[in-house]
Amino acid sequence: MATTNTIELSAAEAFKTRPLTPLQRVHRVLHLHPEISPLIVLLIAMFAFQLANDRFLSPGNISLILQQVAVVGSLAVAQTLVILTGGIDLSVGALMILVSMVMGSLVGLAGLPGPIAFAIGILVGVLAGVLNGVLVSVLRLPPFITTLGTLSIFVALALLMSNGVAIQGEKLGGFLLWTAAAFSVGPFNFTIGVILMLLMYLGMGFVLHQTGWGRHVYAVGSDPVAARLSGINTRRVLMSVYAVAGFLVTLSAWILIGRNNAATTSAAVDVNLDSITAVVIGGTSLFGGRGTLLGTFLGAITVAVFRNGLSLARVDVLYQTLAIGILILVAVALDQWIRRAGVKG
Amino acid sequence: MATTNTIELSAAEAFKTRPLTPLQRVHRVLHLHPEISPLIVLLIAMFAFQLANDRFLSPGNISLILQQVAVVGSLAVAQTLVILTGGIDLSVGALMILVSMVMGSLVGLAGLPGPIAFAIGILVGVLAGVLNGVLVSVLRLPPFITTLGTLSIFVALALLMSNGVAIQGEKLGGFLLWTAAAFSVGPFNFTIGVILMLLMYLGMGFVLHQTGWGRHVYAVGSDPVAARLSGINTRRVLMSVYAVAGFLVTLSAWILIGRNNAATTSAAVDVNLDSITAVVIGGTSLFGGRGTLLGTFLGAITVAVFRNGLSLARVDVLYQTLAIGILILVAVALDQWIRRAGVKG
Amino acid sequence: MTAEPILRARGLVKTYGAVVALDGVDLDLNAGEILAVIGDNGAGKSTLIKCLTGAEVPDVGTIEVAGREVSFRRPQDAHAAGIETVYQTLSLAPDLDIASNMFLGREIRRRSPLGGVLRMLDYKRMRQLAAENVSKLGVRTLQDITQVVETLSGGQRQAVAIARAIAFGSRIVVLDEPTAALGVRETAQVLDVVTGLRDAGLGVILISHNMPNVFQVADRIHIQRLGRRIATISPESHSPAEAVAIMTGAAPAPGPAVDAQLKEARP
Amino acid sequence: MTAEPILRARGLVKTYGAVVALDGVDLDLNAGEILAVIGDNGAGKSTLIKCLTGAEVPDVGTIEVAGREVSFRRPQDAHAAGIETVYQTLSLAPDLDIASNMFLGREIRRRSPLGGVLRMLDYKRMRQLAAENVSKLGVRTLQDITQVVETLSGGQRQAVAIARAIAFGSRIVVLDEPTAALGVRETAQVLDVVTGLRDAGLGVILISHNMPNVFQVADRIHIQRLGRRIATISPESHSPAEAVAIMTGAAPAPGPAVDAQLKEARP
Amino acid sequence: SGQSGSASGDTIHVSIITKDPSDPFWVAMIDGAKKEAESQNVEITVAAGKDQSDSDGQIQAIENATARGDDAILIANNGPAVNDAIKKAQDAGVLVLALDTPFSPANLATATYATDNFAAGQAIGKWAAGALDGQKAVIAMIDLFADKVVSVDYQRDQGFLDGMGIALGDPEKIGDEAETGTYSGGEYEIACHEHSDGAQDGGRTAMEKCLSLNPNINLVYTSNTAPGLGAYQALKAANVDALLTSINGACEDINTIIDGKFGAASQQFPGKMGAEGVKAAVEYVRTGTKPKTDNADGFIDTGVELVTDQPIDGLKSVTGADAMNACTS
Ligand SMILES: Nc1ncnc2c1ncn2[C@@H]1O[C@H](COP(=O)(O)OP(=O)(O)OP(=O)(O)O)[C@@H](O)[C@H]1O
Ligand SMILES: Nc1ncnc2c1ncn2[C@@H]1O[C@H](COP(=O)(O)OP(=O)(O)OP(=O)(O)O)[C@@H](O)[C@H]1O
Ligand SMILES: [Mg+2]
Ligand SMILES: [Mg+2]
Repeated sequence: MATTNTIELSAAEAFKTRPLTPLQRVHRVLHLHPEISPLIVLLIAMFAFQLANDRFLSPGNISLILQQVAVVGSLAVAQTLVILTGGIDLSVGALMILVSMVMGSLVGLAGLPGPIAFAIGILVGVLAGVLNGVLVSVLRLPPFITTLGTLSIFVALALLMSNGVAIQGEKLGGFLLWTAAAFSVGPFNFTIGVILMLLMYLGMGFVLHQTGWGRHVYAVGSDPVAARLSGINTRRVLMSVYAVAGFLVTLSAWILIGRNNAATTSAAVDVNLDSITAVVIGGTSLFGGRGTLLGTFLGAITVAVFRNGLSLARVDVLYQTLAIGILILVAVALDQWIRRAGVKG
Repeated sequence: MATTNTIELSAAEAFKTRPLTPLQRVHRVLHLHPEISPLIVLLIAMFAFQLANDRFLSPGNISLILQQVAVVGSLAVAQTLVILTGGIDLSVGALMILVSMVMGSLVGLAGLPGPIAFAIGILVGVLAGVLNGVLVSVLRLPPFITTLGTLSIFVALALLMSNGVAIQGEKLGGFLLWTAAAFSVGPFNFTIGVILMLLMYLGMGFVLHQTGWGRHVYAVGSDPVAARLSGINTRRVLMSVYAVAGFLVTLSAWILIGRNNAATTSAAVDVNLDSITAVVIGGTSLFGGRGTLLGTFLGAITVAVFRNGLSLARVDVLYQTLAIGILILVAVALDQWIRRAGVKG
Repeated sequence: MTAEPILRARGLVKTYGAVVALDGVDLDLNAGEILAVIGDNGAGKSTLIKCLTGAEVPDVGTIEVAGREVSFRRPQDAHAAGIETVYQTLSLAPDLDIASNMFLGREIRRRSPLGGVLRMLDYKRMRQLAAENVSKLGVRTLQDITQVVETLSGGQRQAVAIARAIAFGSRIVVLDEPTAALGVRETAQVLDVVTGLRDAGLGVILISHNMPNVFQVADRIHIQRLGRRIATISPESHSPAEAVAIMTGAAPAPGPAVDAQLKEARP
Repeated sequence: MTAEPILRARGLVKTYGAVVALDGVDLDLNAGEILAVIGDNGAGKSTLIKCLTGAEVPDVGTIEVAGREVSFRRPQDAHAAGIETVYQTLSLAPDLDIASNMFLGREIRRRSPLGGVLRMLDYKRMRQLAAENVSKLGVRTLQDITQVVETLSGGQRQAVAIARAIAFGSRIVVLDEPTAALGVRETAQVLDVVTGLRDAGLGVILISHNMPNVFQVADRIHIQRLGRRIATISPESHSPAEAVAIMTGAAPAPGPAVDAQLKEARP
Repeated sequence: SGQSGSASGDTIHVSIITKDPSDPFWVAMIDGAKKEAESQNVEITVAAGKDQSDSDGQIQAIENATARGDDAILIANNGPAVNDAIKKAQDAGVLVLALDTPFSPANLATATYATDNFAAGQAIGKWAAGALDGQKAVIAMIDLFADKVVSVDYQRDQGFLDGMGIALGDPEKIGDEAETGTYSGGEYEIACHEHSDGAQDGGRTAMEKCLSLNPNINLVYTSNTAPGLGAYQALKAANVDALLTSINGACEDINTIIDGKFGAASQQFPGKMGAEGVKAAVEYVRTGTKPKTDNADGFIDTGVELVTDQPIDGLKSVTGADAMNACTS
């Protein structure tokens, strides 16, 4: 019997110690550390773009990429939060524009001091978030359609309020434009907006992973029925998530004002889809319950790197659209391959 | 004991025969027939719009609404199919434009006969659907991000192919424009495009409810793991759903050519969101497994009625955007209320 | 013993559309007692305990905890009243690990200002407590408390849910077929723990289809049939075969006699 | 009886990352026999049958059905080979009704051209057959065959899954804890049906934690422990207590002796 | 126009259909029309495509205007897909006037109140060629869209290059010119073609990318004011001194010249287009006279003005201050 047992013992052992192809080895390492998979995509992309144009990795260009990603990157924080609960927020971009117009008008047209206008902007953002939250958690409307509806509402309100007129930087005062203030660290050049975005990641990362509320967000996204039966007030969690998202969007609006040096409705509403793309490339599940802000950050950077790198590689605009479509697919497919339990550990 | 039993027997009976408020009565009736709930929304809207402008219910305007809904309505058939599997297809609008440009170019520029161009168009549509299908079912990418990627690809291809130049009706020949042919039934005025859309609903409705494949589509959307364990080839079902969606989009492209009397890239890419809105207002669950084409049809008509009715009521475009946002929310909330098992049967 | 029952339900009705799941059910649970609930599939056992623990709101009927009428709108209302439940469809978040699931909704914060001000969680302590609670149930294959619930076997998940209920139940613990997925040794261990809870003065409701188990630990047995409580018997007064006969309708229900008789026997 | 076993597995290994769920398991199932598989929670029973029925692909190992090596990539490969399975996590589509679930993947079409050309389904017939199959299991609360599975009680769902496996299994039926959620009467009925299958010459694999049930119906008992087959015994050679002792490691495994002894007893 | 008598008694219903609902250019157009309408007993209903490539939205707007019995439609069309619907509207007796963008064919509309976008581009191109004064031109082209092709986009882009004296390829295609060569004043190099989606942050990002590609850029074309302002931010942040040109719409856009942010801009007058359109519609409904036009296509040029505070010899231009006075008066 002893022999049989030894053979049986070795069955799994033998399997585990079998020789692997180099690809399998790579896969195994990546699979054991799924959080680095977006990093891999990013590094490959950066390497390729550097080959195409050696200015790509210059400190100046890297500083620029960070500034370019600040708006979408900060929106992606709010988006991650919502997606972790199994929802989706199509209204973040529209709300950002609405809030920036509110803050801009209060300073530029009504002459209020910046901090007060900012506070009112926060109020508007949070109230809009609460509106989404009530619709999703109390009336139980699907988040997709809820935020599709509020998207229309926020866009219409922003346009009706501003009548399409932008408020330029000269009228906005120092406070609202503070996010544009730049400073240098060695050869790199940052703005307060970039720092604010990074702080949003750090702060929400802490909250998500170190507090009970963060655990509840994951639990609600993972299985809302189970979360409710476990004694979590799922309604309150959802509501607070949308409210916090509204607050975070307010910060994005601040960054946006700084970047535009203006409060204007003429800002890409496409940032919605960009923020979702960042979250998904970062490995967060659209079904909720699974994902990290670190991943989202890498995802946002990846999209920005693609857009910047393709330009620097002198790819024609129409081909850029094509290339970005393909690269989204490749990035997510690679991520999926890495996560698959294909190579047995 | 007998007495106790009688009392206990009557406990549920008594509850069931308790007096109801009129609202509860309405709710109960609607709840027993959830399929009519989108109809209710629709009827209320139509009544209100007729009050605002008495031309609204004129045969001419009703014919017009049907023609206006034909493109989005037919796209919503494909969208329903995909959403029933728990997916979402953001690329339908872009694919429709790509296919219409392929068909238009083949006839208008290459001089091929209409039916052959149409057949090639179908091939392109189905291949594009298969591409989506492979990405979703074989590579297991999330449908949202997959179709976001292919959306960019299809848009870019359509533009690269045509450079944005439209091919006008004169060059398109009778076959491609046949969907624009109009005929009268009493005071009403239909086009072949409208009939084609109705046939798409009837045909796919039959397939979904009367064939095994239809059952499998619902099963895969309801619980993909369970469907797989039940012996359904979930991969093949998903693949076929996206391929069929690609085929249906080809028909939408045909309707679009007729409606525009041209093949052009300048047609709303937003029809994506419109088609999703129609599906959701029609009561289909974005989580898959639940919904009907009849609901989608009513949903599409509802959106079209809103747009037309608001226009006839002389509501400006920004207020229309606002109103449609609100009405989406109200329609879905009403639907949700009706479906809720709040009033016990 | 004229003490109030710790849990008393009267005339509970719950309907789902045309389906009558509960048709006027009464239930009494005393402190320091194990009340088994048995009945055929679909007899309304799970619905009954859902109504008792806030997971569902009954259409009609009253519930009292220790003599005070309560109206639970959601599970945490019941938690607050000291009632913990293991539902038949387990209430675990599949993407979270065992420790997080154990403490879901009542996480432990750090004692330092980090916990007070920043509300930081004390993962170390939660993991340690979770490991202790799970190990009480003796599921030996469950070693890594940071394993994600999704990767656990059916029985392992069950064990996590039971461990949670036992750890937090201060007055009443309700278990809906807790040992259905458990192995022989694990089942014995759970029954041990359940008797321990009774001895500590808690009220326990145990739903099970396993008659030997029921008759081994129950003090009284509530028999549910077609949405109604058809009888409440005691293991001393009836044999398992008789209980099954009553449950399936093969034998007539003894009527409220047992209840009465129990009450008489007590004072 | 030198007949080939109808199902033979050799050296099955299945790992999930660092977890070794199966560590080189062998299994033999003869036609006309009920093979029980017992073991602690997490011992790898479910993983074993998933590998045997195409739900998972083993990392290493061979499977033969009636002497021919097979390689199941997905459940329908196993269906095609005449193997039907009730998985522990039930494989029912919650949004479909009972009849649709029963016939999922093998719907019956109408006989008329409507079925041949238009591929129309024969709902009437499917409902009727589904009702017949379910009623065999005697779950009386299950009346409406058009009820959506989501609204069924745990045991009712279990019954639907079992009815499906029994209706379609032509060679081998595999049941993973089929009676865990079932009532006493329903359990008896399922065991009846299972013995009926054996008598009809099918091979049956039955996973259960219920020793009385196992010893009542099993011809041989495969004991799984920590991912390995530790022994295969027979109800005649060992008592339930002995089986549990082996299973939990309290007693040494008898080694392949039983297998050998069975084989010797046969020729 | 006639305020008197029964003619002004009935309310005239006019639809204005713009390309998209949000661009300030359309807002200015609508404002101009509404101002005119106030005094004329005209009710204006505003509709729009969802974006600059949404023909279907415009078709529906045309159909709805026809269905509710409007007297006139003023439309900035998104493409020839609307032509069929326009014909049907005309068959139903609705007066159709084109604003900003001529139909193709242009004679579809009874009259067209527009400016030539190609000419608007040309004007700033010519200015830039003169302002560079023989230096090598390193040009950044910041266009509108990467994911759609619209006429304004290529007309302005190509007009600019043509004005510079650069040989065009296909005048309906952006980016098919030689990357280097000679313009009317010397050598040129096109450093980049980027897209802004017409948005301010889009313009900034586009400019930043261009500067990463070539920090020596000394001339920037932007398709309209908002991306121009974004590009200005990027130039300022990078401390690059380049001539910035754009095509403006609303009066307040002239501030970009007065502030010195833009070197030169072609000023269009959307408000005038709207006002003239309403006037013509009123005239037609009340008196039956169609607007008088100089040519067969019914094209009425509402004018482009080159606005700059750095005039070039031989190129007609106005200063920012004068332009602002004229615009707001
Ligand atoms: N959400 C629901 N919608 C409709 N019917 C329901 C719902 N939940 C339960 N039912 C029905 O109520 C009845 C009682 O179900 P319940 O789950 O309480 O039974 P049970 O006694 O726990 O059975 P089991 O022993 O099988 O778990 C069943 O007939 C079931 O079909
Ligand atoms: N998908 C998976 N990923 C990781 N580990 C898994 C997975 N499925 C099973 N396991 C692990 O494999 C081991 C065997 O699990 P299995 O489900 O086969 O046990 P079992 O014998 O059926 O137990 P039970 O009696 O509780 O159902 C367990 O330790 C389990 O945690
Ligand atoms: Mg139950
Ligand atoms: Mg198992």
